[in-house]
Amino acid sequence: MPKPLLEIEHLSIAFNGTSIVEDLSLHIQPGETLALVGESGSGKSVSALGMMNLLPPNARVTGQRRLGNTELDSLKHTDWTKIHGNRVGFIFQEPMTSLNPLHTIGKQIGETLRLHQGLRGNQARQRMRELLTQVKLPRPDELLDVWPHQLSGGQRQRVMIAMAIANQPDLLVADEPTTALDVTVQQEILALLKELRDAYGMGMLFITHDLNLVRRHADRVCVMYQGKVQETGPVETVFTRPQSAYTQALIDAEPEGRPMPVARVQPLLEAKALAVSFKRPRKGLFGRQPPPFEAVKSTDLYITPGETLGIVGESGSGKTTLASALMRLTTSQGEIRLGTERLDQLSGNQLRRQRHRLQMVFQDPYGALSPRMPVFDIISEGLRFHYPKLSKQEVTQRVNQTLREVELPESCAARYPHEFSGGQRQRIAIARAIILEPELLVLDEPTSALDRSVQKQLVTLLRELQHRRQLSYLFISHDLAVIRAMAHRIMVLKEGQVVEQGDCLEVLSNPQHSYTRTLVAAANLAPAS
Amino acid sequence: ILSLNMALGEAIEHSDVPRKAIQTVHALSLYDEPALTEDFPYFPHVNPQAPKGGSLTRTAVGGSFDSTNPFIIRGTPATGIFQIYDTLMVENPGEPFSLYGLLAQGVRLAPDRSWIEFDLRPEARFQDGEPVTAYDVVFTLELLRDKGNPFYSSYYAGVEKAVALDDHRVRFTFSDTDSRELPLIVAQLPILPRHYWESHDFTAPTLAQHPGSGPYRIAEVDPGRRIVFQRDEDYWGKHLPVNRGRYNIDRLVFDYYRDRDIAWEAFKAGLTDFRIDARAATWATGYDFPAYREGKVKRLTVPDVNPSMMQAFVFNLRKDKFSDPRVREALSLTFDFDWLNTNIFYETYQRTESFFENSQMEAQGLPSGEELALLAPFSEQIAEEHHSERVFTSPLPMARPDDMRERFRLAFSLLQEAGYRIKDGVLVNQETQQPLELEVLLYDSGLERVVQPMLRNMARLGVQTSLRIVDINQYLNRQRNFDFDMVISHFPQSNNPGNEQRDYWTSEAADSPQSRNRMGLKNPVVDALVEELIAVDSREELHQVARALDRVLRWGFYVIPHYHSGETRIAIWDKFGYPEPFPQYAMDLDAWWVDPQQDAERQRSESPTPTQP
Amino acid sequence: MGILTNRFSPITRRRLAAFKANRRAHMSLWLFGVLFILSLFAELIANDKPIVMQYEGNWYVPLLVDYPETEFDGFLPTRTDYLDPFIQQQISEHGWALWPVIPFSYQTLDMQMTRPSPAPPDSRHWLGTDDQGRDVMARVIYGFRLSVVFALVLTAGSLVMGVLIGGIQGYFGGKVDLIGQRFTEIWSGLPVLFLLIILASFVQPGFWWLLGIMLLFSWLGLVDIVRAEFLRARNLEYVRAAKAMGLPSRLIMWRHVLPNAMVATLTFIPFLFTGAIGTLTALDFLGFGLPPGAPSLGELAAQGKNNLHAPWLGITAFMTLAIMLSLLVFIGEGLRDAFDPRHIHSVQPDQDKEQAHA
Amino acid sequence: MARYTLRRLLLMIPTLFGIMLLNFIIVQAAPGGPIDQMLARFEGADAMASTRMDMGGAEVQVQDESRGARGIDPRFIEQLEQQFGFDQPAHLRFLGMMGDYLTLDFGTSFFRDRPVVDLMLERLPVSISLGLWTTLLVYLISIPLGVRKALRHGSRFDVWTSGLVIVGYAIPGFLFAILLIVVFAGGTYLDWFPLRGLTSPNFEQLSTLGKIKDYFWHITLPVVALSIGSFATLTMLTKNSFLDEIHKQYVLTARAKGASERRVLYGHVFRNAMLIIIAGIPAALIGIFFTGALLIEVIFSLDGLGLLGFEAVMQRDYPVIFGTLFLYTLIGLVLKLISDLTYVWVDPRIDFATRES
Ligand SMILES: Nc1ncnc2c1ncn2[C@@H]1O[C@H](COP(=O)(O)OP(=O)(O)OP(=O)(O)O)[C@@H](O)[C@H]1O
Ligand SMILES: Nc1ncnc2c1ncn2[C@@H]1O[C@H](COP(=O)(O)OP(=O)(O)OP(=O)(O)O)[C@@H](O)[C@H]1O
Ligand SMILES: [Mg+2]
Ligand SMILES: [Mg+2]
Repeated sequence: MPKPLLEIEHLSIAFNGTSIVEDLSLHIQPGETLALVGESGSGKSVSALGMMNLLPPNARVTGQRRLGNTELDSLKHTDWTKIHGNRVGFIFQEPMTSLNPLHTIGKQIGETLRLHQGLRGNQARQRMRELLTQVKLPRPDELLDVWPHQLSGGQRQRVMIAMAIANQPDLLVADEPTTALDVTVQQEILALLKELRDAYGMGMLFITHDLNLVRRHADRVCVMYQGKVQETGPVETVFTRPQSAYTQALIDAEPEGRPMPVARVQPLLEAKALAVSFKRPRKGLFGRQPPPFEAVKSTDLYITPGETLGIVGESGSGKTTLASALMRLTTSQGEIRLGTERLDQLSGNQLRRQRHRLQMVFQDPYGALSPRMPVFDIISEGLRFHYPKLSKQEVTQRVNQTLREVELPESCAARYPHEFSGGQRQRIAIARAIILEPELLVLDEPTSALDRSVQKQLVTLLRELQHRRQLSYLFISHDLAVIRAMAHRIMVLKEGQVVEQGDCLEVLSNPQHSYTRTLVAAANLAPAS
Repeated sequence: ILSLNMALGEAIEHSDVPRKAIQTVHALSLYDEPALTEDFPYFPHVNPQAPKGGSLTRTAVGGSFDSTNPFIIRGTPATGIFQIYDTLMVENPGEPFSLYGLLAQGVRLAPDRSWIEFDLRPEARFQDGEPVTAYDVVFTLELLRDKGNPFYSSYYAGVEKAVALDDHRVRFTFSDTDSRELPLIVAQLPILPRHYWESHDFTAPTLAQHPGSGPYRIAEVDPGRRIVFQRDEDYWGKHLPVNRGRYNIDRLVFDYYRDRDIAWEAFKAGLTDFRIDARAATWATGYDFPAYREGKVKRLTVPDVNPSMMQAFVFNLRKDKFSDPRVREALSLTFDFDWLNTNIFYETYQRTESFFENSQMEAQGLPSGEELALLAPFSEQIAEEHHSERVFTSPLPMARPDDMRERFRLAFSLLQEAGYRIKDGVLVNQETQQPLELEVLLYDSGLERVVQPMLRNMARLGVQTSLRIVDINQYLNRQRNFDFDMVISHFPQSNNPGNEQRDYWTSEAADSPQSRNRMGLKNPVVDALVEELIAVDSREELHQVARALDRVLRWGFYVIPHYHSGETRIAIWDKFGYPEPFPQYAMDLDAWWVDPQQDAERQRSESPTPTQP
Repeated sequence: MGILTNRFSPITRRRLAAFKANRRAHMSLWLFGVLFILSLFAELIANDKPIVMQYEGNWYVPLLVDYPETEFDGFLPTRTDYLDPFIQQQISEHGWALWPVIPFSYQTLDMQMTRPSPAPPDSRHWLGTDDQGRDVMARVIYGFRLSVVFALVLTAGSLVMGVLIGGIQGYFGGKVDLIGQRFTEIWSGLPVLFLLIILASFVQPGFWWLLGIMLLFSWLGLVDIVRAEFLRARNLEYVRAAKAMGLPSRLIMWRHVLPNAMVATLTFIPFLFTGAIGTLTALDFLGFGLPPGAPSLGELAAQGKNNLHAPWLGITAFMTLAIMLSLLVFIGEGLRDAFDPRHIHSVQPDQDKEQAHA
Repeated sequence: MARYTLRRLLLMIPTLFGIMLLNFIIVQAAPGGPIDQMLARFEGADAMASTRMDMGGAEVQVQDESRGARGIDPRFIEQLEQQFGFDQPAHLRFLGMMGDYLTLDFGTSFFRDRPVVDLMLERLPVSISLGLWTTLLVYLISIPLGVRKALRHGSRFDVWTSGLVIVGYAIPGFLFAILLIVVFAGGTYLDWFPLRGLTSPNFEQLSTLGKIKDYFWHITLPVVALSIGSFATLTMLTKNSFLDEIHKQYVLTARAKGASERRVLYGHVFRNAMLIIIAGIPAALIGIFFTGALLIEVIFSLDGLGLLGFEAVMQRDYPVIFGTLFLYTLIGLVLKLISDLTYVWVDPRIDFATRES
């Protein structure tokens, strides 16, 4: 056996005295992909960060770490800068918040190139364009000059990936690298990573909750549960003969079932000729104003009470934009009708009074939670405002119940958002929305960071809520399995346009548009139960 | 010009005073004969062998300057500019008020004081070489009156006109003939060069180094920072008796500092040589810096030669509550000078008692026969006005108990006599039911410490006191509107009181917002005494009238007098020589010189210290 | 304390703990509190009349009641001056008096001074006397109270105004911002000195007048900064989320934007506070401040400048300001920490920290 | 943005007009005017503004030569009123003034008889010297210090530097200035620095290098005295905003890229933390340039704009008051606009558009 690229022994990590990861040992060979899987909150991200010295100062990291010939434990600060970004590439779990909001994409990728390869100017630009094309970003030239907030979630994630692979690192730590990507792009990206791995002998620590991906792309897998390693082994072995009950449960979990059928009634929400466009920046001070970028082209849609409309589509196709236009968070053209109200014509207080009927779970849970608000306040806020009559106890009770429903312990109510794992934050965001039990709930990738078992639970919860309260959902996801389990109808978006829509099962089983077809094929869905 | 001359010539022809009859003299004196004869070699106090050279640096504190024209109201003139001008005659510091010819070699004064004539010295030159002529004199008077600071038009209001009789003779005619002072005032007129100012705008501030005819010329002007005067080697008049032994120092420098404390530091650091110290605290405690300890700096006290200025709290007599002299006296008793002097002033001041303190005009003891004679016609009025006859019967200075409790007792009984009673701890007028309120108005908070102890004592009597410190404009505004109870005011006196006394004390001035009769004194007795004072013919008579006036004023308690120092406190770097003893009626800094030896020593000892990079 | 803290919500407890963990802040708060409370009882500590006394068998409370001197066999029927040697003698002969620790009030002139003032510290005047013969210690105590109250009110007022107006401008943007900003600009262009001068021509500008005038303007300093923070924060995702939830603007501003835009504000609080004291000081110094005689630290500083030969005046003014300010800044830091969600409790040795950061 | 900028520029006109109008009304309403000032000068009363600050001076007036003061001729007052234009009703005066301002004519000082613009230009070197060096010094020290303190939050270094800047802040600037003078420029201790002014009297004769040296030799003490109090706010502001940013996710990304600590701090965090620092700059600049240095100017006998403004106020020199006010305000407004535009440049997410109310 060749000398391992990364060797971790007895890694333990504790925050303020509470142990998060205990006695983690693993190794990665060059050219090998080790998948780190496990329940949401089990310590995957923390371990990855801890290995590479990226945890906040209140974390205590012990154990031995070795990267190639380098002893990581004894490294000085300056030596780390030569490893980070150069020998070790990082893809962080939350792409939405991980980019510096005030630097253009070009600057951020360029920095990596400059720091370790000394590339500058045109050379760097050339290389960046290359990288963006590699990660399948459209209009690479234009994207180099935009700011992160002008990108969709998937686009940002791909920027992260581009940054991580820019210097062809020996080791790539990829923390849920494809959660925001649609299946087709996901496949392409993973193929790209594989290519790099094979070409340069790059080792990869692949953290994910999508076992399908693990099965397809990893060599070995390490399963974590509550900060401890449950089992490690080659993918085949673990999947076919799981050692622990937990692993078994993880493998078995798959969102299943179908929503209750709904009666055709008056639509709850209806949009006609809805379109959103963004101004493009002028080139130079006196340059001509380029035509606006149409993120969503004229679209009609409706949702009846109790119905779920699933939206799938390419990353960057305008799903999020469409959702926020419906929520009247983005200025748009066209007509939006909620029940009998013309939402697009309301403003100020009138609009606000309608808002508790609509709620939204944002794609970027981290960004959508006020960093200085403890979780209890975040979740109870809407409740306290919209139902001021509730007593304190009732509020607490409801919050606790909701927390339980999304599988979070009650004890987390006093913590701040940054102290959670990606999946936990996502659940907090969901809890905040469902506690209000709105008529329409817009969920933008609500399950992207959740492991299968939690996903399953959540899907069941949502369906049950829907059934009980006749809620309507607008459900955006890349995960066709979840869509299948949730949606009555789906719409397929590509480049701002609806390319196909119809009954969920029908579209999935018999896709018409070529894009839908590739999508369904790539998703490799297990047959519906 | 020619036609003008002829017209004037005619006028002179027609004047009926025969010129021949009047003697040409070399000097003028206000009352008596000038002390020095025509052939005096130099002023007695000076050192005729005084070495020339060196420099004297003084500070000008608090302000700035942006003009070298001190005669107009616009701009802030630099200090010391007057030194570049010669006057017709100059004062001898050894006499109370006697003038000796400078530009003028001879003077003729009409016995009825209706005109005065000066014969100019033909050799007199301006600094640019032009001769000083009678036309310059005429021009100057007209220029100052027409375009100068309005001060001049009132200062020379009694001058009807000035006429140049020929190149070197000039005559002033007076419309006001009963002022003894006026001819002397005219003789002190600084003479400006006509040829220069005819082609320059006199009304606008300028920084030009314009010429005068005096011993110094402007050498450097750095607006707001420094002005330097250089002794003129070719000064036309350097051998004149009035100038011999004077104007010895080569460079006179005035450095401007915005802040008093920094100016003091500058002195300590040797950047300035000469300092007049007006603060008791610095004088008492400040002199312990190295240079002083090493004896490089020394201190002089020069006893005051002029009457010490009366600085006082003045009552606004226009207000009814102060109309009763007993109230004023009671309030006067609360000013505890002794406490102030020991605890605040380091025992460096003396109480001011008289309006003519430190002079022979000060009234003392019981009135003399002459004084009684002067006062007799007004005895009834005085008794009524003062509610007592003490002017005639009690000696001055008035006796006050030293012990504060005794004073309170006295003051309280006075107030009771005046109809005040205590009601709920407050002094209330029985008739009007008005409490006695008194607000002191100030603009300089530095005097707060003088006011507060007095207010505290007044409060013990039940007076409702307060202190208001406002900005200067508001202060002046309120003063002009007579909207105050009590302010601090000054009554400077010279050895030769004259017309200005009307402005200080008379009923006529009381209602004029700009007058210096701040308290609004309207007393026919005072009015009459002032007129007599102005009209006196001899110094002795002057003293008697002034004493009588002093008595009436003091027993009227129109003001609460402050204190004075009685001496000028000077600190100098030890390089100067000066005439000793100091002349009797002025310090005459012009007669100082720089001792070359000490100067050299000082410079040697200073050179090793790094001053310039 | 324990029982008390348990009644708080967990998050409050957490913040309290964070605050307490900062020993400096905790100590500063205590110290400041003690000083302030002590100064609230200034009349009992430094006063020119006895607290209670007995005279010829009768009880008197001069602190609360004004007795005429005649009560003590003097002749003035006005308020007694208990420092008058005659009265003191009377008291010692016919009774006794309980005096405050410092037998001078802030405007008592010591009439029985032994040395010319300003006099250096000694046993009679612990911090010496100022150039009017008043006890500096007494003035500092009263001046501290006055300054702190002035600053407290002013800070609170300007905080409310500044955050409100800056917040509204920044949050709503558009016309509100455009017009609001012009309004604040015009407002800040008002000539404060002249207003004070005008005011002074009507009334004697006392404490409350000054406070009022200052309140009109002090908030201006905060507006720009708060506005900038709000302009930025209103675009953040969590604000959009709050909006989507249907919260009204005021709540969004209050609960979501403000806490995250507080950095500047929180940083500024101690400085606002001391700035308020500074303003008062400067006004006193320029002579537009408190009425003469009022115990003002500004006046003390000015006296320090004018009496360089009496360094204790300047030093006292400086020390008082420095102590007050340091305490406040340290408390401010503690507060900041307490409200910082990422605050790290355990204070680690420097070295460790560097490492962890690396 | 261009439209927004244009709108802001246009709005400056009514703003300026409003400010001028309000000031005009208030200033005229204040008791005591230029006439009182003139009369005071005439009487020789020391009515200079500085006496106001120069408290506790002499307890007696040094006797000046009594030039036989006499009452003032009422005609003189009339003449003054005419000269100052007070014979016209106020609204006409105001409109006239605004008209002159349109042609950039700021009038002539009542007392100094110089165009206001000249007066200001003359004092500019002092104010710029003080302002520029103080600002530079403060920013160059405070920002790195603040950053370092943020990094070492809670450490001993943090504590003592806090202590230091706070003590600096607490020292009343004028006292410190005097202390500096007594120690470093007076005759008692060290005589290293000059006492007053911006240059030596012989400045003109110095070589270029000599001139530079002379300039800095003069400006050192005033700048030190002026800046001592300014460190605290900026340092603490920098520290706190860095503390706020330093734990954000993007910082982690930057670290993961292998950026050095310096780069992380100054390349990434700085821009994010800078917003409030920028927001404070206009006020700071205006303060330091125009008003803040008043006492320092007095103490070091420097003629700067701060003193000009204050003296104008104290002397009721209306043309100077309004002229300086106009220019300060204009500069202030422009600075504010610039800082607003900088916000957008720093943070592209910022816009000034309306949000629903
Ligand atoms: N800064 C922190 N302070 C305290 N606890 C933390 C902190 N960061 C993470 N944790 C806790 O550590 C645990 C592990 O978090 P981690 O982010 O590693 O989970 P994960 O396995 O990546 O989960 P997910 O799949 O949801 O991302 C979680 O329970 C989380 O609450
Ligand atoms: N503020 C903006 N300014 C300019 N362009 C924007 C802005 N926001 C989004 N876009 C662009 O609009 C397009 C649609 O973005 P949107 O976020 O709706 O995509 P999405 O379908 O949600 O993608 P993903 O699945 O990756 O989240 C993207 O190409 C994005 O670059
Ligand atoms: Mg994770
Ligand atoms: Mg999206």
